[in-house]
Amino acid sequence: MDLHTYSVVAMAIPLLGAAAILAFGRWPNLREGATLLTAAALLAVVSCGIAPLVLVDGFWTGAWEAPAFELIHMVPDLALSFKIEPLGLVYALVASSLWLMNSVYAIGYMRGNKEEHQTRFYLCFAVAMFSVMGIAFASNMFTLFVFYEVLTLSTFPLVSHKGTPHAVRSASTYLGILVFTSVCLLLVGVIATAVVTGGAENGYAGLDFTRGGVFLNYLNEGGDVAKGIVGLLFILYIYGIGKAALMPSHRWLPAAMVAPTPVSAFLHAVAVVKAGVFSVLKITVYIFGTGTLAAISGTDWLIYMAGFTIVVASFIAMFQDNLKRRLAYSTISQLSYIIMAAGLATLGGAVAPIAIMAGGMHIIAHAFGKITLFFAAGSIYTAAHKTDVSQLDGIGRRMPWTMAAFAIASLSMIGVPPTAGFLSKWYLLSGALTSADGGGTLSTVQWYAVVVIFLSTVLNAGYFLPIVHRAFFRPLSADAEAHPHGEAPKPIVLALCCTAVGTVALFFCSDLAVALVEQLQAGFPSSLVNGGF
Amino acid sequence: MIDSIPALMVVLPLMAGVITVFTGKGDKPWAWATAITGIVFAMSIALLAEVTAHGPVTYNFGNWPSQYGIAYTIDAMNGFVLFVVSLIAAVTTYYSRLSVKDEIPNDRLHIFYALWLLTICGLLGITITGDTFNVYVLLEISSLTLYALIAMGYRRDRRALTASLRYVILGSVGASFLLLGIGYLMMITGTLNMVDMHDRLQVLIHNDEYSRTIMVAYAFLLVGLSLKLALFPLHMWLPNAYTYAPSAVTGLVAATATKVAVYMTIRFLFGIFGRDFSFGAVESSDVLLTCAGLGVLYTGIQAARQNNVKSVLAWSSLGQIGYIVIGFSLNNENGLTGSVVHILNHALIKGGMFLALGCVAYRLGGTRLTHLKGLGRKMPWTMAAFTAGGLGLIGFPLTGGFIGKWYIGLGALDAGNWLILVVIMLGSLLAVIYVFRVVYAIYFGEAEPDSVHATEAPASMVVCTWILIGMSLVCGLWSEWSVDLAANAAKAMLAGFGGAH
Amino acid sequence: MKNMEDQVVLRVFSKIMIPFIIIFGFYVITHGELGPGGGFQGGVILASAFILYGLVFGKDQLAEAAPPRVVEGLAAFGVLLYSGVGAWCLLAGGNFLDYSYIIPPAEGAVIPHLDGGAEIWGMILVEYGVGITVCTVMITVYNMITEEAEA
Amino acid sequence: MLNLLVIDGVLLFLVTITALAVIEMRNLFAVTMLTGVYSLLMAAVWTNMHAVDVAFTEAAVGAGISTILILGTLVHVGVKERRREKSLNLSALLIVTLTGGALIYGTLDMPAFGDPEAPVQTHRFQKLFDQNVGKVPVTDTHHVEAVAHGAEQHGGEQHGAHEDEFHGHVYNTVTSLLADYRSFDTMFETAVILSAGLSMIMLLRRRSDEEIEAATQRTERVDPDTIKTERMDPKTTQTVRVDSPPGSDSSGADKKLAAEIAEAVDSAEQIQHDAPEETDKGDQV
Repeated sequence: MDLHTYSVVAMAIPLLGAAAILAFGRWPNLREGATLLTAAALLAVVSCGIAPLVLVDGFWTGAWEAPAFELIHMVPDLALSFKIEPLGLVYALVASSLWLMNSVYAIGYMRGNKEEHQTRFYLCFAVAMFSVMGIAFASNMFTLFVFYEVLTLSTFPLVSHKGTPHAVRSASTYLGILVFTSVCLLLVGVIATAVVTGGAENGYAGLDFTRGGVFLNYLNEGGDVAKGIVGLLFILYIYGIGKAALMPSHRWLPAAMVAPTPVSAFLHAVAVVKAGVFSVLKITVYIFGTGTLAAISGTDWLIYMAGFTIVVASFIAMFQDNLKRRLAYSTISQLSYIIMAAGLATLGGAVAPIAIMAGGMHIIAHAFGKITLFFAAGSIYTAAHKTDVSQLDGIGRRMPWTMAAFAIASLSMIGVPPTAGFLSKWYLLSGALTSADGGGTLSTVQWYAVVVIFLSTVLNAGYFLPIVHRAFFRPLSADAEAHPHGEAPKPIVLALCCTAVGTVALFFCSDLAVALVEQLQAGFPSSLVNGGF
Repeated sequence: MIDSIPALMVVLPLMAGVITVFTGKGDKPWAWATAITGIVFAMSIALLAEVTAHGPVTYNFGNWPSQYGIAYTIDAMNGFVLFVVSLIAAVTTYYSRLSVKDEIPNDRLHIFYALWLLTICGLLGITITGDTFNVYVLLEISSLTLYALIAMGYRRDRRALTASLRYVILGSVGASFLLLGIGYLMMITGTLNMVDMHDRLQVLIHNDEYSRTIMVAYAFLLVGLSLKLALFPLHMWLPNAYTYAPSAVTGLVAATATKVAVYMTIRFLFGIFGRDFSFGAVESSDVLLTCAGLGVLYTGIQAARQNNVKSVLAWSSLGQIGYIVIGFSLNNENGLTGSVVHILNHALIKGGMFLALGCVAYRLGGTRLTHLKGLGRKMPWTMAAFTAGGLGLIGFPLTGGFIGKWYIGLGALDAGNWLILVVIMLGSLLAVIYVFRVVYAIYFGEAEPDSVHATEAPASMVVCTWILIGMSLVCGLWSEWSVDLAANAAKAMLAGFGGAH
Repeated sequence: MKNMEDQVVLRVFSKIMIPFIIIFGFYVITHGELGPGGGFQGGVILASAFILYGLVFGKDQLAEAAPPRVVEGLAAFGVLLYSGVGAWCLLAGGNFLDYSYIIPPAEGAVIPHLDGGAEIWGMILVEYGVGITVCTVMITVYNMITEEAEA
Repeated sequence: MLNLLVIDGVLLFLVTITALAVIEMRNLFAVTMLTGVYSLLMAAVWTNMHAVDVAFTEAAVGAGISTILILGTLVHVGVKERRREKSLNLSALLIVTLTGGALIYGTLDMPAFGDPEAPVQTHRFQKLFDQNVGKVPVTDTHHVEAVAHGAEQHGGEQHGAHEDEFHGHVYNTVTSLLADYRSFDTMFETAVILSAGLSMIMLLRRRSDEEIEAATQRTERVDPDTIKTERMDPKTTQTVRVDSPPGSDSSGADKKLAAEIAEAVDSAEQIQHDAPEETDKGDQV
């Protein structure tokens, strides 16, 4: 099968799954079977079908140059079309493998907690996965925008699942911030991009993701854009992608904590926030092009803002007693690593490929770590009905598997070897320590990044290790003694163990991940900086 | 007979409307009206095809040369609007059988359908004609009949009388302003024919003759048309008129009446005065953009505050009119294309949504937010149509509503007006709020005790609703054809009088 | 209004006047193309005769002289007559309302009846259409207004 | 000429006085009579301007039939106009003055009354008055090129030279304009009259017995909520008054036959109830 046609197959699978879930709504076992089967099929297609095709040597001169799969062409610049490239595949791989885990976990969690509206729940999951595949394989900005919005809408019922006034209010905050940023900033940016880069009608790339960046190609072809406009558009994009949770548009993430834990895991690890940072990377690379951004040299603010978010969110996390809220702020902080990577990439030169690799790696590493942490939090809630850090004294003895996985994931978050988190931090650090012009000098902003990375490592340790300490080294509280409980249901434990193992395994067998990000690096055009301005 | 289509487009509904008075009781008036609107729709397609293929078509009544008698001139612009109007007319007429029987006293159904066909005749006539005074006469027909149709009210709701009366007063003011404007123009150009008037006006403007008279005529026409198309702040007549009218009437009016007024405005600004005058000599662009921009925001907020869903949609119509006005006020090709294509898409979306509400009213006897609670399970098809339409109102990508906004947005940036682009987006955001409020009630609300036993609306009503909504989705996905038609129309209008030169 | 029927002078005078008003109405309609007037004015004058009758002799008498259903039917018929003339011209091969075709043209003529004779016929017919509609609508409006008062 | 001007001046003065009196009077019967007087004066003005047909219409319709119809309405409405709370609405006055001012401003550039050089006289209409317009040969009519071509060569002239010249002649130019050149418009004017009549029938006719029966059956499905008086936001919809005191149309009463009939009557009263206020607002626009 043709490479780009695979993208449609990858999207069709969750959609068919959704139909099956709807059809089997009355028979829970069949329904859950459909979910698992769909997730497994999706993973199989993405990892066995698509990945090998992307990893071939001549990808950038062969498959990438082939025309995208155009599903629907509406008008010039507006088309639903799909194209598979390494960055998208990173995201698709992470999402599809974690969806399988998450489905296993969700079955245990939803049955364990006897939640209502389960058909709607699984249905929305499948639809959200459909949009995730759309985001991953979108070949132009419009397609990405469409599926970005579909993801927002399809996750709303998941966030407001409990249906209580509080849940609905929080879900409205979630929806409100995401829709506001995407419509008022992102869409404006998209329209403006189509206008200032000439548009498809005039033979330019328009909104199509282009190797080297739409703007760079437009400038190279003799186009003319004011530097200020490019800078403004970059701001519109970065803040328009509210899912990246860069401060101050991060408020939706803590608000979404009312959702059931599988949903939180989905938001934080599998799909939603990853869609945000993935989009940031993608527009940096394929819309603006790191060369363009380096040339306008007005993007240092992004690194400063990302660093600020990392540190401040970590501080806030430290003082959260609610476990899920602590994890939420941790996510905000960790996401900004990826945004910082994108920011470093805008410095151009030799930094850019390494920084983008770091960003890609951190998407993977954070996903596996964070999903484990949320699984553990949900496991504790299901087995012990505890939500606060202060209640966790000695719980490690009753739930050894859960808390062991939690500990491993925490180490990954901090960046301690042998976990995946170490790898991504290593790349990031080396990106920050690479000189952009090859002369060996580092700019101020790079030193700032280095300091932030070290400081945040300390802070990460500061808010994760006490939990592990509590769980294993403190005696059970009197209250807990009175309410005996054991491990969580088996599907939950199975899922969280798998992801914890995955976190470690990624460190030792990182071939696939490294190969992917190296393929991405190979895709950078040789001439990065072009004086088009 | 093919050559006579321009005349038959208008004459057929007129004669058929008059004959309806004699058709008697029961379903006969409805069947008759449905047949006629179906034929008219078929003719509009033939006409549009002819105009697209071979350029503008003229028809001279009484065989007098167009400068002396009355001529119809159909070009890419009004061919397109004719298509929209007759499409909506055909679908709503077919839809109306049960709904009208339910809401209108059954001893006067024949009168109702006579007025209904006369309304359609008026709307088509305004669109097709190439004669300025003919515009006024047909405007009278469509308005007068609409006043009566609206005043019948949903099950003779007495608030409809007040609403209709306000419409009568403001509509008459608008019409008389139009008449004054046309009169002044006639006085100095000596002609009523649009093409001729355009030619003469260009000469007069160029020579700076009668400039004060032209200016006053322009002002009166613009204000009159703004009243008719319900541009903020001259919109007061619209919300209640739409809310309390019978369901089918709301569907017809909301989708066509203001659209036709928009067409007239475009025709007068671009076709008769010419863009050099309308947006050069008098800088109406700023005024229109300000009114429309404020209108988009204000009406969005109002829509979010209404408890009757019909009212929500009525206020939202005002906002959508705002987008259309923004589009052509930008005075460039993208903006105008966006306006024209949004005429079609909004007509489809809003028509479909009002028809969906008609289904609700038929089953539940009301369209307040409380009626719609939990209807997602009881009336899945109707509510799915409503939701799809709602996404269109928001301008969600892949729906028809997005295409228009996209082009208007491109137009705004072509004109270098970032502010108006932000206003459009804020308007969409308000649309998210008011649509979401309703959709949330539909799918997540608990059904009221009264509506527990509600079932899906009759098939004929649901099918009609879905024809419109489905077409809006098709126009969102495979939009090239509609955008091409709109772009042709826009090019013709920008070139002065619809390509007659 | 009731006591108006008791006014003998009024009744007698109206009875004399009404035929004259009606004749004058027809005169105005018919002679529109010669002097001032036409369907609108003539129709109104005709209607005023009926309304005067209604005012003086009461609503029931009027309903007997001019049954409301017939009046309403005639109102529609007037417009139908007008547009029918147009449609007739269309069917005869000309454009809508091209009176030259109102009398079918001779074989082979490019433009028939250039002497204007057919034109006059067309005008008279449409003027009668206008007159009928205006007259009957006025009566209907009067009927509707008084109907409510007695309900 | 001077005599005409004097007569015009006197008539204008009288017309103004009558109009002001119509506005100021509170007795609607007197107002009706005054509108009749107004129409009569206007008919005189038209006559003075040689627009005999218009004068005729004004006399027949304005002074004649509409006076009777307004009187008929007065039977329902009563002859007393309610006192307004605010005697002078400044914004309305401002808008009306501006509108009037604009209209007068527009006339400053207009050709003088009866100016033989005015475009109306010179452009196309001379041929119309002479009734010397050739018809378009049928075969040419359907494509705009033919007509546009004609427009460039000043209309019908090339047709005038055509051997198929049209010789129709009607003595009254106004009638030939209305019933021939622009008879298509006149057809619609007639249709306007008809729609007015049909509207009256639809809105005001009493319901037949079977209809009342059907309506009673139907009301059983009516949700009380729809009939509840809905108060609109006062800021945005200032002119909406609550149509009836709360509770007067409760759901229970609505189901009764009598209420159904009363509703029809009420609807007529409703117009009368709201009319003066609504007209006020209309003036403001």
